[in-house]
Amino acid sequence: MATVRVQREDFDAGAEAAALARGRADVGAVVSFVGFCRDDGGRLAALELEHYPGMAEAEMARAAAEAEARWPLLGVTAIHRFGRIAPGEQIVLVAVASAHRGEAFAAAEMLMDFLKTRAPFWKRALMRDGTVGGWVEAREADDASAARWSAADR
Amino acid sequence: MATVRVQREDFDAGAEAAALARGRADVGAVVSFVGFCRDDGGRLAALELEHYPGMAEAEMARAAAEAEARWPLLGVTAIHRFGRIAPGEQIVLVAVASAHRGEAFAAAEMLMDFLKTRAPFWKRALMRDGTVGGWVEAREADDASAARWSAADR
Amino acid sequence: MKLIYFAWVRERVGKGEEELDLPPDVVTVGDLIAWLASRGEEYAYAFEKPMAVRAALDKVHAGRGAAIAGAKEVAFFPPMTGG
Amino acid sequence: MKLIYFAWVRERVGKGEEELDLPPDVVTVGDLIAWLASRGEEYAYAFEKPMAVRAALDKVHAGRGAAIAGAKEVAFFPPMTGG
Repeated sequence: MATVRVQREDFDAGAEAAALARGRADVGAVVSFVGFCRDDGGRLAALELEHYPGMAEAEMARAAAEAEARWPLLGVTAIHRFGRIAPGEQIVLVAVASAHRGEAFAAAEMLMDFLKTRAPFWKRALMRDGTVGGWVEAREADDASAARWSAADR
Repeated sequence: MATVRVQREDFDAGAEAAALARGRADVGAVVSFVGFCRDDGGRLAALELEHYPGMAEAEMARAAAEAEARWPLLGVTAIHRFGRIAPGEQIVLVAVASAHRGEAFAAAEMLMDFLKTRAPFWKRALMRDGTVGGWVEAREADDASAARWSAADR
Repeated sequence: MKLIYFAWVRERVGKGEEELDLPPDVVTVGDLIAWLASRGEEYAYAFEKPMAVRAALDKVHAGRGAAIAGAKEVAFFPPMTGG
Repeated sequence: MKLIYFAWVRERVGKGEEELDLPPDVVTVGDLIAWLASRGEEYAYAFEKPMAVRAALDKVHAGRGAAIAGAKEVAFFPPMTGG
């Protein structure tokens, strides 16, 4: 049921979210999340996103399947871009439809936590001064956030 | 900073959410919620939404101000419709922009909880068989959900 | 004092708003509800379960103990069901 | 066995992928990391902090104890930073 895409091109977040509810009257809530490239106080020229083709889609689909097994969802869309992404541009979309808002919020947040910590994407910073910044380091806060959804918390 | 609107007309949820990030590179996350009219298993012809003009806008603005005081938000938009709304149509939008996703998710969820329990709107069900269904009753679950954000939980 | 009613409170009272002169011993929102409930069948019906009715003073939620002096309008309505 | 490297693991190893014949005593992901780290400077550098490197067998995350027998490709990469 979930739609998962990994692509270089930008996406229309509003259209993707709206498509989850279009033509049906059982959807009461659509929660969508869009992640953007920030400019790091003006120092960042762009992010270069590397990914593991095949595994990226598979991990996103696995995360969507886990969310669908956990909550009564009516639609899930997850899109992640790769390649060069400039400040202000969209990087990732997660949109979830359900009858009631609680599960849509929870599922969208879980999907983002899983995407951050399990989907094989790596960001490198390209700086305005022409230097290649380092690879972005994983944040412990993201692991902690993802751990909230472990079986023990159910 | 928050944009609050109470209107009879539909709204473009995607455009409202996108506007929060447009032309700036400090926004890392936009979470948006859209609430839709469900058809109650096919029995509902429409909802008729009554509101308290003036107070509805004021309560939505107060909720936005509380969210802005609590998290470092970069933009908040809340739109609530009134009048007759058919199944499948949009009722309410909350969109929140911030640097990081955690506060955008939390603020959007708090805004919806506050909007549900504090903003003066009342729904009446108009049924397909021509009868006027009763006024929709407030759900204890919504009060419980709103109570999560009380000062004691901070 | 301007009184405004919404949703089923409005339907039970039979009007959306009215201007009423309040007796001097009506000091709080709770006093006002008790006084209104004594004014006739339609009001008694609207306020038959007093805790099911919420109040606002000049468009701000108000509890039963809130003093109504100085308010321009008092509104009564059921628990909210928007969103 | 096809080995694939991503991000700074790829940069340190100096290549994106390679085919290697593994000795028979390399049974688990952990064995493979230890064996790779002994193959030269670039590998030693890539795996100098073994716990900083994650692994996947045929595009599924795998722990250190996972058996690599039967896998078509093994990937090594840093903790993920997408989203």
